[in-house]
Amino acid sequence: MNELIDFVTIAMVLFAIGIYGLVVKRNAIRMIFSIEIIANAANLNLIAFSRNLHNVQGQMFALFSIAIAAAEVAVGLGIIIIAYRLYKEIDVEEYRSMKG
Amino acid sequence: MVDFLSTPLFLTVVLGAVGIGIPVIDALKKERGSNNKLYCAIALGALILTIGIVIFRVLSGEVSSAAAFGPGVLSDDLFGAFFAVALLIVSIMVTASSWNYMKGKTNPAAYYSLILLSSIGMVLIAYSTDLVMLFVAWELMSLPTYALAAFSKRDPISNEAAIKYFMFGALSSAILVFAIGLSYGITGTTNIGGTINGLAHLQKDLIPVGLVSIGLFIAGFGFKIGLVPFHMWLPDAYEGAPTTIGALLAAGTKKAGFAAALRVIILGMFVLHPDWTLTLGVIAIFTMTLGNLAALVQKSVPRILAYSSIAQAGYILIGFALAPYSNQALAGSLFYIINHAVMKSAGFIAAAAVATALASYSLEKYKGLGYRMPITAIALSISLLSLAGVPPLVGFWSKLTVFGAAINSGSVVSWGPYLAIAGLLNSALSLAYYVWIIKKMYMEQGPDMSKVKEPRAMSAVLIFAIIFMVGFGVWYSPVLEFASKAVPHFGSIGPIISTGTSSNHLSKPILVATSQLNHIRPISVAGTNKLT
Amino acid sequence: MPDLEDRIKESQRMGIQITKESEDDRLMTLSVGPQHPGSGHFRFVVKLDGDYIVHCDPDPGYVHRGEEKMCEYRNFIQNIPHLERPVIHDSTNITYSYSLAVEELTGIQVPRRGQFIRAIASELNRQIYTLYWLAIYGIFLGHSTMFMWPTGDRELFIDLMEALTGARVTHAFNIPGGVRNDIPNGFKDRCLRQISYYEKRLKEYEDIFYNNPLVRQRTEGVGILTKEDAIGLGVTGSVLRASGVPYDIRKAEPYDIYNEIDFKVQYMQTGDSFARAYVPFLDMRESCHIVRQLLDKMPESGEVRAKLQANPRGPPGEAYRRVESGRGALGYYIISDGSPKPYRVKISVGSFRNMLALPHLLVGAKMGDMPVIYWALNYWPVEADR
Amino acid sequence: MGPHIMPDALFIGIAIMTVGSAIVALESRELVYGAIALAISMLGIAGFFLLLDSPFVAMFQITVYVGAVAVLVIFTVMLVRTQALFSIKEDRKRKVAGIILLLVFMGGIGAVLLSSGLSNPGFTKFNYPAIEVASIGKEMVTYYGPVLVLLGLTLAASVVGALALARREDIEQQNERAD
Amino acid sequence: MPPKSNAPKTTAAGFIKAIESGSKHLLIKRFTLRYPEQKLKFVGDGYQFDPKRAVGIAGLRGRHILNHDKCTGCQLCAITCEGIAEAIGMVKVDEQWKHNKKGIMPQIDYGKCVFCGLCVDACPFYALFMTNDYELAAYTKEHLIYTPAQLAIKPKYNGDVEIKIDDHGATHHA
Amino acid sequence: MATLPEEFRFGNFLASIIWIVLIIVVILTLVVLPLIFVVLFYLPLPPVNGEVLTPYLFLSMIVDPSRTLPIIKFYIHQTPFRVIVFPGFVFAAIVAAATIFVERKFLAKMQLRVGPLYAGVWGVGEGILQLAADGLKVISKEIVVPSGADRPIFWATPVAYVATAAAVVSLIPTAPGWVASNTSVGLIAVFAILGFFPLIALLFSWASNSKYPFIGGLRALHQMIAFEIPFILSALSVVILAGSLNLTQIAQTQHAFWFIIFLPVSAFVFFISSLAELERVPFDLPEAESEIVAGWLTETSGMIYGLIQLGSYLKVYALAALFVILFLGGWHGPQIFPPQLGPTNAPTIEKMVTLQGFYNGETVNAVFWFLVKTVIVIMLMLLPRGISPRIRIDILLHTGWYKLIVLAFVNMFVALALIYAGVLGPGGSISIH
Repeated sequence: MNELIDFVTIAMVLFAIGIYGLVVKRNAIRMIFSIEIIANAANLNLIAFSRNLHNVQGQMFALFSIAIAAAEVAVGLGIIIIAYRLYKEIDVEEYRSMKG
Repeated sequence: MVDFLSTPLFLTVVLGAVGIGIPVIDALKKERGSNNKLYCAIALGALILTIGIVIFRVLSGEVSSAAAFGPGVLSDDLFGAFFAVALLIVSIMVTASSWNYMKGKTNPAAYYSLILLSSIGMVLIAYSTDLVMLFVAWELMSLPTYALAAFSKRDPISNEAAIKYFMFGALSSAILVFAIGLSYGITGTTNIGGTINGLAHLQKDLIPVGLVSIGLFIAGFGFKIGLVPFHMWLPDAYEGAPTTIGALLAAGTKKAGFAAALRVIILGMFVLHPDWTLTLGVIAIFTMTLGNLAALVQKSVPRILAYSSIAQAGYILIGFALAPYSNQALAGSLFYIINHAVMKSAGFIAAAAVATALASYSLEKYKGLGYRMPITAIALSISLLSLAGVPPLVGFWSKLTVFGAAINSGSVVSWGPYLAIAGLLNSALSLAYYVWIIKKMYMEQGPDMSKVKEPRAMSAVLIFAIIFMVGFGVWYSPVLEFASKAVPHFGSIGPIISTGTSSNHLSKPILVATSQLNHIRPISVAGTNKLT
Repeated sequence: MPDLEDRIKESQRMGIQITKESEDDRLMTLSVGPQHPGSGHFRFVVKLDGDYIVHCDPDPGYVHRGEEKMCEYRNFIQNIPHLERPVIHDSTNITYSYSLAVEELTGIQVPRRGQFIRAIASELNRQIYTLYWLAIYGIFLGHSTMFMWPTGDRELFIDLMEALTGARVTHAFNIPGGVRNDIPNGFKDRCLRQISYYEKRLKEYEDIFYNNPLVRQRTEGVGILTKEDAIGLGVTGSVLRASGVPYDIRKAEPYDIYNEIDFKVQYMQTGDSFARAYVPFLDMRESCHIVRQLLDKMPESGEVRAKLQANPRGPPGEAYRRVESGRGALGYYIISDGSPKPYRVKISVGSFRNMLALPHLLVGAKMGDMPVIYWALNYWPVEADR
Repeated sequence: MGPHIMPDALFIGIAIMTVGSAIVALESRELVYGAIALAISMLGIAGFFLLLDSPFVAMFQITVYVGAVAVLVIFTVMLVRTQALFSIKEDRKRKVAGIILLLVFMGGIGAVLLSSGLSNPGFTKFNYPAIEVASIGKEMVTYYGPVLVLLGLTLAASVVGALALARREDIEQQNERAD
Repeated sequence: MPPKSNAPKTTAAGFIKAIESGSKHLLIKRFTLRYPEQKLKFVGDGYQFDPKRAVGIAGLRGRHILNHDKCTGCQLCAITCEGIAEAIGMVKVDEQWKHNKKGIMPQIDYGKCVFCGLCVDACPFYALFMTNDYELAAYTKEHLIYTPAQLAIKPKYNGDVEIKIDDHGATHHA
Repeated sequence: MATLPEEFRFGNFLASIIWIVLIIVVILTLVVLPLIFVVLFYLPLPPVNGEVLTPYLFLSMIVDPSRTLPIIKFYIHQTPFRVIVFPGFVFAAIVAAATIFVERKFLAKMQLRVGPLYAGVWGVGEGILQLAADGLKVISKEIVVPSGADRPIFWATPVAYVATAAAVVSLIPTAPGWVASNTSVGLIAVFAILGFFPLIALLFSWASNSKYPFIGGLRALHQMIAFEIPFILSALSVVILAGSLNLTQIAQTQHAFWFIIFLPVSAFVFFISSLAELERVPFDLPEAESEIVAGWLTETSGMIYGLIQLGSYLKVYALAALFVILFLGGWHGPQIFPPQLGPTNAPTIEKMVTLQGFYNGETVNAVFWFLVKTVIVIMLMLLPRGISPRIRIDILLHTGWYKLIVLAFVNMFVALALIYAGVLGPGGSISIH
């Protein structure tokens, strides 16, 4: 059988990939991808722990977190579309009307 | 289970019903876009009703005495009520000032509905006793503000701010889920009390995981609060967002972040190892210094206010870092929080009033404002002076409480006084740019010195803020008393901790904490002893 | 809030290019036709903003055959078969006004029985045309039964016309001087039987199509053409009558036998797509009524066709006669120089006049309403091109 | 042999699929492929959930991430139609920094986690019976009732916010004029 | 204020009525003519023309039939067709007729003919009529050209199906 | 008329045939037999008459009918058979094919036409082979890929469409125990998989690199998403009553009362939403030919079109079956088949002839009633095509978002009230469990 640590490791790897993407990528949509990957890594952790503890709280938290991630993406993409309409660009490096 | 008539649920139902009701009314109406005043009035009514209920319940003594860590997802306690009052005041100020700000703008229904929904989230963070609740409330607070930050759709700066704000906000919530996942994995529960209990009794080989979890918690909350090094998005977002929303962000969501942090980080860190709260102290020093230094070189008022709010977060954090050792410090922080909420809102709303009347944020336009917009200028000056900590305004008393407690704590923890010294130095530094703005408004002559009609609702809000700042500056005792009662005293988790077994490194600070908790009495601060 | 222009200027001073969304970025250009199932041999270019049409550019001309020029190389009788080609579904009516014009030029008197037969053929052909139009309208709305039923019932009328004229679609029946042949035996009974059956069917059409709430939802209030606009744009036929103008050539300037017939001009008030779709239906009903009267009043016997010389010719001159066709006023303007061939023939058709309302109605409509508005205009691309 | 190998093989397969497509999602040249890869990665996570005997969460994950998030993302990607999608502007320095950060994170947190008690074989207790779906429903309406209310408000807020953002005033006005 | 519609009002009951009206036809006999198996019966034997009365006799305008013993080779049909379809050409025939000195008779190209029947109208000698035969499909264009000899043969068309209209709808009957 | 090549020699012909036979034999022995052995090695094998079935035994048993029977019986109860053949793909495909034929004839009758006529045995079945003819035609057609199309997605999406539809089918039980995948979250799984369809439509339309498909794809997306919520909500009220997400269990709880008795509004909403999910009239906007040519299918040709049609008819079957399971009592119906066939101690050959080893009266009865109900629901789904026009996109979205969601909630509250009032549910006065 698999060990708990296997799942936690995969979650950690995904978390690191998400952080990497957030640091390197400047495409707004790809940044959202990165955030989603991190959120999924967290959910994987939760479910793995929930299975390990035989405890329903982890699953509940994962359910709420999944639902909220979708809402977050909806709002985020709305913002990106507005920005795209103004700037004709989805590269956040190009959004530089403010200094600082 | 929570009583369905308890404050948090009642508040949720009222504000939620109105918040969803406003867009529904809008959808049912034939003509759109011209109902700003109606929606504003409805939203204000709901907010005032809820704050009335909260205060009524506090006064009638129906809420439990301080932060409770019960088994449910919500607890109807004073800690929550304190934050509810503070945050609802901010929401009321923002909503009222939007009477003018949203005039002639599109989509007023969505605007007010989002403010109301966000307020629910902010308030419920303070009430929550379960990490699930905390997380969902956190998101309910954040999601509407993402949309609100981007609300002026034709404004590129607003969009840029919104994108930055969204990216970091979403990142912070993702990190938060990860952190909660880890803490859940090692403690076996998402209840905050249970989590703290679990952390206190952690197996030795799991302590690193607990630390990682706490670190991620700090990162997650730190992004929202704007702690260094998680602050880089903050000035842009506060400046770019519509200015009233800037007030909501700076005074509202930030304070809610503190509430969350207080529930989780401090206690969690404390039970893992008491000395690790020093980390927070270091962060506090960096935060206030960087905020003040950066504010010195800014040219636009919202931006100055944004950096100033970073610095103020540093001051507040002093009390948090010392929380395990001194209830006084924590009470000071809470006192600071409610004052800062009003001061910062006043500052932003004054900036919004100037922007509404003169269409600019630039500092150059503030020349001669003392003549052109007297109420706004006076309110802005008072709020700036209060932020700087000039007596007898509220800012002074909050700083005094926090720094005094820090100095007092020297007997328990050796690094406490240093924090106070850093805070004092920084306050002196900050006076420079605050006074600079005031000088521009009163001493200098602008190219145009004609009188400007001041937006009425905003003036009313600002007058309220002046009364608050001056009035509670003179007569600060009730607020301070409220704050000190609301401090989550460690007694509530005391049994959990005291049943803890052999982990010997915990014993000393618990003793300190519990010994202080046993006699909660009015905190006497440097010479004033009115609170008996 | 400081206005946008200020901020954009400020940003530009800082060297940042901020582009506002331009028209071209937003609009999607769609070429509807000539390879589109909803357009026929016709193209119109629409520009879409989201789901809304903001621009429409009708582009006829794909099936132009030079009918008017062809007429100048053939004598008056020979013109009949090719003049049917623009609207083969309404071939009796399109030759009707031609015959009327030629008769006026050459001074031929049509025998009374001939006039009745002409009118019968004309009314039956109107049914054929309108059923065809209705079938297409049904399938445009996605109502496949409404495609099949009118197509099937049209077959009955085609059989009837075939018994009368000998051809199923291109009848070449009206010629200057009357009609080609007398009605066959038993035609009257058959015709009456069929009309009464058909009136029952019309009730069913109403049930399944016109009174269907979904059809009403799609057509009512869509593409409203006000009375003033309708008159100003010069639309004709059912489109004009749907906008509240009770104008019918059969009533306004009665030709042949129509002044002896008692019928009402059917019209609607609203001027939306539903009205435009409903007026032809009312016309069909009224047409049944007219056919009954015609069969009733028709003289039992008599000439059906005036005797012509081999190549009929008249004095130099000009004539303009028009009839009410399926799509509205259909007129011929013929100049004769005294030879057996016309000097110049000009056809004025309803389709082209109705097409002019298309851009007017489509702009501001939704993409989903495009076929509803387009086909309710009672437009036949080939006739518009000629 | 079968039952012993299968979960491990499945685990490794799903892990490769998940991590691989997460990388593809970030590094693919075309954003649409990236979005598809993201959806596949989410499916992989759902696969993990199934391995962990949480079918309800797995199905919810598929419903939300494939049915809503992936659709939204792809929809946005398609609206954002320009060559902007195909030009990858990347700072080399930042990329190096990112990879270093990645390694630090992986090394740091990984070392902490792997050396901690979590990797202790005794810590894993997967042999309990799985949680029943019905208990999730029961918890949802009892203990987590207030959270559910709040979740509803959150979703409402996101709908209100997204609609307010996505609504285009010019069209609105034109629409009103047409009426 | 838009003008009020004078169309009958409809409600949701209209939908039920539509369903009823549609499903009613599941019980009614369909009236499709199964063409190659069934053929329609036409009125008369085809279109004919009486030049004396200068009026046609109703009938289907199918392919022509040419009476060799009446055709004088006057070319009137071809002249008429010239401006219409140019389908009729005059060709030499082998036989000699005393009323047809030139020995030419019409030959019709059904690839071009539009079946308007004006050639029949033009024939003053009762020589050219039209018949009920319309099944003229051929594999090549050349097969569509009917020589006078072919035109003289009376076609066999045995359509016997008639449309019958009664209360249950329209059906085809033999 | 077949013509022979000019230098045709009979000897060469024979030689070529011998060569082909030789090659086939070689391939059989070298590739196919080892493959069979490998497969048999991994598949769990049934014990027959007390001895464990080895591949050798298996091969020897094929010739002995008395021993073959248990083997076949064994494999019928294996997952691959269920996925591929009976409650799974082949069964659904046959039902789908029958649906297509019935739809054509049914619609033709309503429209006073004949429908498919010539492909079929005259007098026996008019046009019954039309589908086979169409299939042959579709297979033999050239597949045209538009220039500028995104080829990988363009090729992959039709396959994914069929695969997804087959995945839905695999969750549908047709009789107690007869389901390919009996999961405890069956209903949610169905919705999860249905969520793939808008994605596939959108991707395909985008990959076609053409404007009309793109508009169609967006319409498909809007429509499916708008109707997904009432769809799920209306099914939720069934879950409230049944107290389970497992489809088999939901069907089993209805042995006394069908849920449509308590939840007529939910059933109505479910039916309307499934019409929209299926893109059938009056919700066929994504393929509205008069507006946007053929919608997202504009650039399909040949077998790509065939695959998508196959997928969509599989969907028709799946959703109709789901309706039957959720609202119409699943496979419950009066027992009309005898429980057993023939004497129990008949000789083997007779057993085989009378299907005694396989025949199970209850299962046959269940499948029969299930099929009957499904066919009726399919007919109802086809009916609007004859009597209703296509509706417009804004009306459609309005219907989906405002009206149907409210309606779905109405009956959900009714269901909750029934449970709380103690009428239904565990311990209720009417026992449905």
